[in-house]
Parts: sequence; structure tokens; C-alpha cells
Amino acid sequence: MGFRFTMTPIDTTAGRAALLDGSAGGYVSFEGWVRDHNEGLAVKRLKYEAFDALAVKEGERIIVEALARFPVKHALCLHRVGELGIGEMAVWVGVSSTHRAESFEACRYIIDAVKHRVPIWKKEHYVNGDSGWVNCERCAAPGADTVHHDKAGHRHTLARS
Amino acid sequence: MGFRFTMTPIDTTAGRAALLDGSAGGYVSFEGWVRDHNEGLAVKRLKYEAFDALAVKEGERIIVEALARFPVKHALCLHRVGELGIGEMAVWVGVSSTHRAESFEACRYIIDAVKHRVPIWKKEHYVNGDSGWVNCERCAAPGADTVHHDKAGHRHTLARS
Amino acid sequence: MLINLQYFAILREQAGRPNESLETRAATPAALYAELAKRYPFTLAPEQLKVAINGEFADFAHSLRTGDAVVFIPPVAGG
Amino acid sequence: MLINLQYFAILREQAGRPNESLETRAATPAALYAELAKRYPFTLAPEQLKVAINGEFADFAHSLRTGDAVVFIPPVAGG
Repeated sequence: MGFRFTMTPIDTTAGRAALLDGSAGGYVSFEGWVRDHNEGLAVKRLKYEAFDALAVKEGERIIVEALARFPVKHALCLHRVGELGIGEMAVWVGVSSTHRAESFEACRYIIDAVKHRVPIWKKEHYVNGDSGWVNCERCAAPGADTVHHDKAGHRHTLARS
Repeated sequence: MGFRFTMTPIDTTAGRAALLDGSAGGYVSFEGWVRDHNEGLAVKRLKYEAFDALAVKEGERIIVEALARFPVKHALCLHRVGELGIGEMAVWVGVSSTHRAESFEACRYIIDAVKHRVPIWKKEHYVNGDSGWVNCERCAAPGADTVHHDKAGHRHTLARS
Repeated sequence: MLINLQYFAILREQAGRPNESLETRAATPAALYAELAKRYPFTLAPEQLKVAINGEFADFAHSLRTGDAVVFIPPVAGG
Repeated sequence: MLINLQYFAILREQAGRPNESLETRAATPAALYAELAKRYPFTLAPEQLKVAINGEFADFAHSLRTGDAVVFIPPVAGG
């Protein structure tokens, strides 16, 4: 139950163990993996940085919301910070419930909310030598007219690192 | 990729490893656990039995459908057969994809279809000494007017074991 | 003709056997199940069943042939 | 009044520092960001930011008080 950061690889075995419950019949987990590409650019590695104090509070609020909104038993989110390579796990969400539908819905709710609301930032380093803070760069350039505080999934490069 | 049965505990580590992909950013898994109750009756243990030849064919068809219907990278379903105790994993589904939405949808599609279409049967043994084939018994009794071939989640007891 | 039957789950328990070879005049799975239901204390109505012939789902009106492997499939409950 | 600022991600890089204490006459986070944007090469428009005061999300029109800990929050990208 809750939301936590880790500087070391996420321990999904321990995370899952926290959700076990003899009265639960369904368990859904989500893992976010570092992809080798993003919006057409080849990614080499990336770094996550968080505003810890507020991020944990906001993450915990999301878990509490999910437990209130969906009839699930337990829910937990673990988020990695620091440097990550391709294929490494950046985030894990696990939910257990009596029936499966609620676990799917709550898990989806949590990961969507974490991506949109929790103060965590991601700097991507590209194979071509560029780097960029996801969602923060091109959109701020002159002529960019989109303001998208709550729209993730939209990355823009471009400081030379 | 595919659908397989196992007589021994499901190896989720091996299952997950089959789905790893540097171009995948999201991974969703579902686990079905044996619950300690079902429709008001306390469950002690249960047994799964499958019509293997057809079940594997139908399971593989479901995986192929999911891969055609959703833009996901890899999908796999492992189903346990034999005797299981409370808390044991009966089924595992894993899906990886570029973006998370598709993994959630494909995983849900697969587990729903497996529960409705694959010839697997479950006999529950209750704490009160009764036992029953889930979905097969009370509905066949005189006066029962529901025919529900494709509606799971609806168990009816009653042979004394 | 000779039909090879395999029983699963509640049908196996009610038939008291996992399989048998049966000499029958039933031309379809529908007729075959009706015949079996006279011999065994089957509680499932035919509308609750599916049928597989030679390892594939088939129709209850399908014409049986000698040597066919027939499986009546009770309501499933995987997962 | 004295405001304690902490910078993260792109703002930290553009400010060239992780934090600072600043004597300012800015009465609100909106005014404070405008002041900082003159000093640092910030590229994010204020509409792209959120702000936290003393560890909680706050409004850009909130009245600042001396000693407040202020964090401007660039568009997030967790997960």
C-alpha cells in the first residue's frame, strides 16, 4: 500500500508480496520499461529525477484515490530514480482485488495519474548525442503553441548535452 | 508467445522473460489467484482439469487474435492444472507493447477470452465438505432456467464429495 | 457406427469413466447426447454444452462418421 | 522578503543551481517567476508550470510570505 521511490532496481517480488491476500482472486501489475526509442529518436539511456517530498505525497494520494474509487484490496507503486539503461524498469504498479476487472481499472488509473501528476522528470540521452527533458523542451521554443501540462507522451528534445 | 499448461507452479519469471523487448515500453501482467471464498462459500482447495489438445489450440487462437487486434509486441498465457490451494496462482497472462494502453487492453482481452472459451474446468472443494464444478451444477437442476455457456463468474455447487 | 467418446469434469464423474467406444445409430452429436443421457445421470441440458469432434469445436447438427472422436464440453471455468 | 527556491530538472540546469535564497519584492509565484525569468535563460512559459509552496501544490496568485519554500514544477514525465 502506498508509493515509494528507489535508487536501486525495483524489487517486484517484494512489491507483489505486499499485495497477497487469501480473499483476492485477481492481481494486475504494470511495468514501465526504458524503450530504445521515443518519437523517432534512438534512446541510449535516461535519468529520472523527482521532487521527493511532494512526489511521495502526491503518489500516496493517487493510491488512496484508487482504493476509494475501485473496490480493490491492495495497491502499491514503486518508482525508480537515477540513471537507467534500455530495458530497465522505471516504474511498477501492482493491485490485487476480489475480481479481476477492478484490478485492471485501478492499475490503469494509478499509472495514468502517476504519469500526469507526480513531480518526476525524465531526461533522455539519444544515440545521436542530443539529450532532452521529456515534455519540457521543444514545446517551450518560440512558435510552439501547445501548452500541455497534463498531457504526457509527447517528448521534445533539444539541448546538446 | 502462446498458451501453455503446467502441472507445477507457474514460473512467472520465465514467462516475463519471454516478453522482454528493447522496443517495448509497457508490460502488463494478470495473475488469477485461488480465493478463499466464492459466492458465499468458504473454499478449501480446488482442482483444474483441461481438455488439453483443444484447450491449447483455443488458447493459441486467443493469443493470435490479441496480437492481431492490439498493436502489442508479445503475449503469453500460462495456465495451471491439477490441485491448487488458497493463494496459489491458477493462471498468468503477460503482454508487452510500445505504449501502455495496448498492453492493458490485450491482457484483459486474453484473460476474458481464456475464461470464456478455453475448455478448462474447475472443481471447488468447500470448507463445509461440499464440492462443485463451477458453472456446471445448480444451473442444471430442475427449475434452473439460466443457460449460460459463455458467462463465467457464476458458480453453483452441490454434489456432496 | 463406432464413436470414441472422452468425458471431462462433471460428465466424467457422472458417466463414471474417462472414455469409451460406443456402437451407436445416432447421426449427430445432438442425438448422441440424448442417447447417453438415458444411460448416465447427466444433469446438464444439451443447450449448456459445446461439442468437439476430432479435436475441433463442431456443431450439434454435424453428421457423425464412424471412428469420430467426440467430446461434450460442459460450461468452462478457466482462470 | 526572503524566499527559498529549489530547482528541478530543466529549471535546475537553466538556473545553474539546485537552490537559492532570494530577497524579493514579488508578491506571488507569478511575479516571482517573471523576476527569475529575467535573470535565468528559462525557456518554459509560466503556463507550462505548476508551483509548490512549502511542499504542497499552490496557486500562482497565492500571496508569498517571507521564509516560504517555493518550487516551480516543469511538465512532469514519470513512468
